[in-house]
Amino acid sequence: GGGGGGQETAPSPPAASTGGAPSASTSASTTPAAGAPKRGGKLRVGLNDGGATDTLSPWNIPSYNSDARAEQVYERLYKYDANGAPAPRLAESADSNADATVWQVKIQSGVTFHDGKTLTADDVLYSFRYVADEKNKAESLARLEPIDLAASKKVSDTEIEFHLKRPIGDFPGLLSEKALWIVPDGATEFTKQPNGTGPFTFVEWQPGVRALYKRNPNYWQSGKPYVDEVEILIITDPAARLNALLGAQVDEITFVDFVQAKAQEGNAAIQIVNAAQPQTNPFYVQLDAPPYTDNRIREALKLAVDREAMVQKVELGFGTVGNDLFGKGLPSYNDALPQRQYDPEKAASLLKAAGQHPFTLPLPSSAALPGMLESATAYKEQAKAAGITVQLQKLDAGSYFANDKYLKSPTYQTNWGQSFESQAQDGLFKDSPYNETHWYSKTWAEGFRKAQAIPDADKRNAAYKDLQVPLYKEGGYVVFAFFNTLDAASSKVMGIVPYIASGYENLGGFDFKDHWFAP
Amino acid sequence: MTESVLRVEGLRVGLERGAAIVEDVTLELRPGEVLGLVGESGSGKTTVARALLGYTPPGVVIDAGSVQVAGQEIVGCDERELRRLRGRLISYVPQDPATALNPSIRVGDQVREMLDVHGVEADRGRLVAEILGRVQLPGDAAFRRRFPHQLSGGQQQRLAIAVALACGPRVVVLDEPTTGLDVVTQARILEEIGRLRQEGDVALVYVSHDLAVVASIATRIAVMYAGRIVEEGPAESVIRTPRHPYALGLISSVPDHVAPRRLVGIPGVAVGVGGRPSGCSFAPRCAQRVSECEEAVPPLQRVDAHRSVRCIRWQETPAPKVDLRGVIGDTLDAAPLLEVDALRAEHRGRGASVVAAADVSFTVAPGECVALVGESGSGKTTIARCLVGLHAPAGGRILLDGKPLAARARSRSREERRSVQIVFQNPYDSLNPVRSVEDAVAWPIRSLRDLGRREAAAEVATLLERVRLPERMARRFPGELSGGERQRVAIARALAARPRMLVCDEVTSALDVSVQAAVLDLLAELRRDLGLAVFFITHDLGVVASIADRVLVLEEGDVREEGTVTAVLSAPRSDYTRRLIAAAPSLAIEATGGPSHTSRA
Amino acid sequence: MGTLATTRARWRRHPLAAYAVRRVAVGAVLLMFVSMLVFGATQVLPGDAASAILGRSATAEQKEIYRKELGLDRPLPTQYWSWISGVVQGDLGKTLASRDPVTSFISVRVGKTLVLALATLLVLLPVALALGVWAGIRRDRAADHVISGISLGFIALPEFVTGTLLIASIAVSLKLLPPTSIIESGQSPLTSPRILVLPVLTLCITAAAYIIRMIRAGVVESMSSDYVQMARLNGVPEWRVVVRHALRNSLAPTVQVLALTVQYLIGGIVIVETVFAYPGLGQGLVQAVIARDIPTVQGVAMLLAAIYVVINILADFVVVLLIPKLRTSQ
Amino acid sequence: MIAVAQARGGARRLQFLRAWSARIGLAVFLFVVGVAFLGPYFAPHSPSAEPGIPFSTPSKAYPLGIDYVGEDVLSRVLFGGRTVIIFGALATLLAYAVGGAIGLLAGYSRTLIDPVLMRAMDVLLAFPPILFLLVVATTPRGQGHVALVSAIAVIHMPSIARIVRTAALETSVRGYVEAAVARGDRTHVILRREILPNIWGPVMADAGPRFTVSILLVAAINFLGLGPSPPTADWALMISENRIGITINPWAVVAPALLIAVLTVSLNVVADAIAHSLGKSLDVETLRR
Ligand SMILES: Nc1ncnc2c1ncn2[C@@H]1O[C@H](COP(=O)(O)OP(=O)(O)OP(=O)(O)O)[C@@H](O)[C@H]1O
Ligand SMILES: Nc1ncnc2c1ncn2[C@@H]1O[C@H](COP(=O)(O)OP(=O)(O)OP(=O)(O)O)[C@@H](O)[C@H]1O
Ligand SMILES: [Mg+2]
Ligand SMILES: [Mg+2]
Repeated sequence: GGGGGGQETAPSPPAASTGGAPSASTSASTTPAAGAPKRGGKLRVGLNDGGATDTLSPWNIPSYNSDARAEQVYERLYKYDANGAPAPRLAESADSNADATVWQVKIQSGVTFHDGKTLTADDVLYSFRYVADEKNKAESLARLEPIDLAASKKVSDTEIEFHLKRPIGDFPGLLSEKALWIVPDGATEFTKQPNGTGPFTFVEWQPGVRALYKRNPNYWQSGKPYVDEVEILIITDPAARLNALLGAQVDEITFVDFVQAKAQEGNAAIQIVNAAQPQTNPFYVQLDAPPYTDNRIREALKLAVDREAMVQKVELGFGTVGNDLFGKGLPSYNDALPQRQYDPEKAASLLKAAGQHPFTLPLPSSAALPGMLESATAYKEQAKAAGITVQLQKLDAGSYFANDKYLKSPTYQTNWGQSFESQAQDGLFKDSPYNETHWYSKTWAEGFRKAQAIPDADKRNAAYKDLQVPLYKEGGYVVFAFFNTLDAASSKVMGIVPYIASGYENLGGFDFKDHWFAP
Repeated sequence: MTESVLRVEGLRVGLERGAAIVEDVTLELRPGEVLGLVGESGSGKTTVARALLGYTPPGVVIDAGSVQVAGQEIVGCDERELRRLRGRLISYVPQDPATALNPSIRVGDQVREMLDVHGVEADRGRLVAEILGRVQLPGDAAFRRRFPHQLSGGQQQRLAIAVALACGPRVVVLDEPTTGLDVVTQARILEEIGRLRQEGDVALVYVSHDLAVVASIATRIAVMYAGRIVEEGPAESVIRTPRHPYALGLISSVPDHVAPRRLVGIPGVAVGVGGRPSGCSFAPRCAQRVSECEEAVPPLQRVDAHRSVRCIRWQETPAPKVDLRGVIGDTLDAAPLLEVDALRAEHRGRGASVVAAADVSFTVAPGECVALVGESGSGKTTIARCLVGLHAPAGGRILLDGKPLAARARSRSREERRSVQIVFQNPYDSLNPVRSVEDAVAWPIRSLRDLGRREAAAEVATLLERVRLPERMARRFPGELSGGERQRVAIARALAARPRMLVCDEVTSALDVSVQAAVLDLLAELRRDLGLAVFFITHDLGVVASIADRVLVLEEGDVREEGTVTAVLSAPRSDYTRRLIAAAPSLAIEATGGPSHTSRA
Repeated sequence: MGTLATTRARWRRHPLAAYAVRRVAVGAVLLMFVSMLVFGATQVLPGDAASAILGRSATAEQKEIYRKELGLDRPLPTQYWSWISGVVQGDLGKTLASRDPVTSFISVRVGKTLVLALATLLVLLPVALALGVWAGIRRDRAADHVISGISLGFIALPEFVTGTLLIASIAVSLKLLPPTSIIESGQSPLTSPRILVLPVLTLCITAAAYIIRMIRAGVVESMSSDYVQMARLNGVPEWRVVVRHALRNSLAPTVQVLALTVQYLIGGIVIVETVFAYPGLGQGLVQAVIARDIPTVQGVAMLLAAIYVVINILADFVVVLLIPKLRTSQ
Repeated sequence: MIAVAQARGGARRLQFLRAWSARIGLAVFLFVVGVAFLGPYFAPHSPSAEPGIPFSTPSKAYPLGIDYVGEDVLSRVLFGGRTVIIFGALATLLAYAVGGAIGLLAGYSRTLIDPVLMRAMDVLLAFPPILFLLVVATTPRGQGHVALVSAIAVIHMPSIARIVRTAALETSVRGYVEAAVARGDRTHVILRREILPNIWGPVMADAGPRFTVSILLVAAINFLGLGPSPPTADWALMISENRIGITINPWAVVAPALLIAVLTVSLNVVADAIAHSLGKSLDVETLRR
């Protein structure tokens, strides 16, 4: 195994325009420690989204509730652990050859599907081929592109040999990919009676309303799950969601606003699940658009933001300062670089040196995501001291990431929530879909490809960290702060581990199998 | 002599705080008598009529006097007591049965409700049929199951009378029961009321502004002016020898087809509630006023055994003067100004179309007044609208000076549009409420005659003088004018175009008789002074007699009869004309020498 | 031909039936145009449905396949025709993602919305009618001023403010009632009626204000009519004047008010269901709009518009039945 | 002379002020409008500056406390009335302009245009208002200000068109209009001189309730999260934005809600009085939306 999110589709700008709420990640905080887990009870979870676009099929998970539902029934070979490292799930281990082009994956034995069938290597290969088949419209199709599935083969009932088209060091990371579920060989019908190896079995579902799951008595992790039933209830309105928890109508909810969390701090009846995911709403400038071609100006913009104030006032302390790099807290993050501080004088002198003092920064922003407009507004005030006038352009929230300005405007406020390497693939290559800053360095790209191929996690991460140095020095992003993802639960619920990996995983990666009720 | 069944003394009805609406009303009535209560609009007739039942509208109270019906005091009774008395002892027939009959209660139940409410124990089904029979309505089940809107106007009024009679009241108050009806229907209702009088066990109070109607049925007449009774006495003698100048004025204003005469209006307008002078209310309009009149309200004094008058100079009141209209020109030889030839007009509705004029031909000579009479719905208005280009004829021609006119006003030349002007029936919608009098009258001058603002303003002053409106009226808005004043403004507006012919569509039918007299007088004067031809539409033969040279009688879109007024009125040839004439009420004051005078000391 | 002629003749013999048929026909044509509008409005989409569903990572080929499958590659009139012919047969199409029938999306929700609407009407109508009539009868007296004044104030309060205030006070602070109206599996609004109380109250507060004002206007009008005056002049007792004369004739306007109330509820329910997380049609519609699920939005919009039109037709018809003049002249 | 005439006209227009309730209503209405338009000059803080701790309760520096992003509620309240009034008024005015034109055309033309236009209005009338806004919100630019204002205008349009049409029909058979037609006045002259001034009253009689509905619709669509993003402070938006903190600092919701309520109630009182003085009471059709 290794660390860092492989080729994850993290819901940054795309998710922003469809999902509408911040995505999550983790780091431990307030889970109450308790004795041995108890069995029994019905766990009711209030989910923040869901509706007409949801489906029972696990191959597309456009919403948080789709993921929460799929996680109960299906499992992957690997899944990120609470700290963002891929951890084996249905797999036992994965080992590669020297150049990371062939991977041997061993799977757990004795795992059964809900219909009683035993999990074998055939099921794994079938599942991967199913995703790779275009006509099945699985959303993770593109992620399987590096795997040569025709050449990959079953070695034994519990062993598969994956052949890759190019070296990939973090193959477990790739296997942790969201919708790479393992389904029984030959399964084609996914919308009637979901059949996986997961901890809960499907009972009923009403799109946009609720879904009910029963404990899988044959689950392979002994003793789990603890609760008898899980019911997922859709409560889109944030106020209603918290009210439902306060009124004990549900036991857990996703997404609590910072202010709601602040207000409930003294409330012993509930716990806030505070996950320090690397979510951020940075500003960007395009490196090839004058005057931003001048790094002194970029540096000045980075120095003109009061990062601490952003964390305290915009995020109410539910976050951490940024250092103009992505993926803070994850294994590949370079935290050895000096932390940039608020230094308006230095910013001003840099601008003067560049002949651009006073400076005017047009900055499109929007209330598309929480905290966005607030931070842009705060920046406007903070930057004044450096002689920077921020011309805030408030754009329509609904189309903020879909309008023609995004990716065209030389400056913009954006959103990311991924590890360094994941963000790099989505945004730092010539052919990346969201190369917002126009970072087009060939040598850097080659260096990245090389690092990607290192099978050893520590070595690979060391290489990634090196790659962050030029970005820190010259990059087009002002990543001033990261904000946490807050969920909440009744204090009676035990076993929720705040989850740092990015994606749709709230409430401890939706692993309800680990949750239990204190007596 | 029988006991009086209705006795009213010193009745005063006023606004809750302040002005009196009616004051010092004293009346007495015996069974079999019919009291006609007359007066112009706003004089307080309805207020008195309802006060007789102890009823006042919200904000209005009976604050003095007494009303006794069959010995039972009404004033001061509580609501429960009043409810018991109303309908049983004294009942009320409203002016407009179309709105006063509950639209969702069947005919039979309208009557039956009275029996229920007043606990009349009887075979109610039979009794209902009987009561309907008394007013000549069919009492069969099918008819009883009808709803009010399925009855004609006359039937509705009969039904209202039946309801009033249901519980055998001693007094029935009828508030303008025939005002909205055409003459023929009116004649039938009056006949009905006459029969009730004959039966003799009920006393009737008949409220009306139409003296001719009242004269035909009342045994006594009370004339009201500005909230007070100004003269009261036996019908005959009040009409023949009015003692109050206002009563005299009223009588002189009534047009009469039997004896066509020149009408004399009462100058000035009535004062409203609250604006009454301290002395005699009529003084400002009175020809025989002396300074004393303005000092105190004159008392109602007995002038003989049966009559009282509220005038200190009643002896001075002259006898009604009857100026017979001079001989009316039979034929005017001039070339016709307007010629209507085989006019056909239709109203196209959904599917079916109504023929409003079938084949109408007539001519109007310059300076001539041609009247068009006919009952409601006979097509009079439609013809008028065709003349001025508001309605496109379905056939025939209209010629002005021998040249055919286009169907639509818009397609006519400006000269043609200018030549023929129209004045409408309803004074309340013929003026734009947001335009001042000056503006309304000046506009045609500017738009049809291309005069400038200033010239137009100067001419407005002359025109207002012409229609005898004071100059200060120019800046008033229609809402601040009385009906008669509005109609004059409408005439001034028509005159502003310098027309050669005026089309008048029932211009006086919404006005009080005294005001009507003044307007007709004005029209006569305009004809004389300006040589204006007038096409005058009316359903009132009396009006025809007093203004027109020639008359056309219209029935269902066809001209039944045409001729000079004298010829048609004295020797009608068609049945229809005869029926109309028979039904038209008349004061029947002898044409020669006036009515006989009793005393004139 | 023969049958047509005889049917026509029969209509003529039953004028009310003819009226009903005519009114329904007009309604059907109206709905046809409504459907075009709904279809047209929802066609102008940002991007297109395929990429909306498949997400950004989908390949061009995937999108093409999906577009074909959804029939989005066909010309608009063809798409409209296949949609509307489905609608006429009760097939509202399939939701974009799950490809479930829109009808089933509607059917799991519509019952709950109906329960909410009926419960609201059940509470609302008697109270609002009584208050409206009372204010109308006691026109310009203290009772009228109090009722009219308070109802005017409530008209200006949006449902979500009322709802939020009620939740904050009654549910969260006093803990008397559940703060949201979520329904667990195995439950229904009828088995746990407590969850209905606050939504019903919220809807009632706003709607009552409207109804009271309209009923009052109707009663004031008939109380000042000539026939009411006449009834009083005929010695009819006051209660009978009110009931038999005034109210009898304000029944018809009342029916129209009822129709308007139902129409109001359609809008109010969308908000209230969202505030209380009540899993009804309104909440579903909002979800569908947010997800840009066109077939669902189209389906629900058509259903609601149809209800709107049907209620109008029914109300018109009842009005015709209640007003003798209209009834007999049809 | 002209001045006198105008004074008379003015007096006629101000007749409604005879009722004391109308006087109070007008005073309150003017006060709220004053707050909305002059408020920004009195605001102690910038509506978007110096974030404090969100949902702090009232204090000396922040008399109404702090809102959900940490801005001063009082300042936002003082700034937030303009947009409510302007958008509400714009939507309402647009509705009157377009609906009025359609109604006038239909009512006065007496040709096939009439039924065609009125049936088109019926189609729009078949949409419950919220539904219409939701459908509009699914379209590309459906969540901007322009879309919202026009959608609300379209919602009002059919009933305004109906009222105007009825009034125009009623007026066009009046004697003074007929007289003008017989005089051969041009259509635009007739509309301007004779018809428009007379239907103005009955048509504007329900402007108050309409304005209320416009504001409430803006608030509702914002609440559903489908409205335009906040330009600056806005009362309707403040209510929905701060809803989550209602138990912490209720003023952030109550103050704007109260102002909207006071604004609309006073406007309705005035509108009622005007309608009353025009002899028209608010009827079912008026309150329809
Ligand atoms: N409720 C009221 N408040 C104020 N003034 C009133 C009220 N009722 C009647 N009046 C006034 O009292 C006067 C008499 O009214 P009333 O209806 O009795 O007259 P009328 O002689 O019957 O007139 P008409 O011939 O027009 O029916 C009128 O000037 C009228 O304006
Ligand atoms: N706009 C219209 N549409 C359809 N039918 C009409 C219309 N106007 C009048 N009619 C019908 O045409 C006929 C003639 O009407 P018109 O108004 O010319 O009669 P009129 O003699 O002026 O009656 P009145 O004395 O009541 O004024 C009547 O039967 C009437 O019902
Ligand atoms: Mg009267
Ligand atoms: Mg006529």
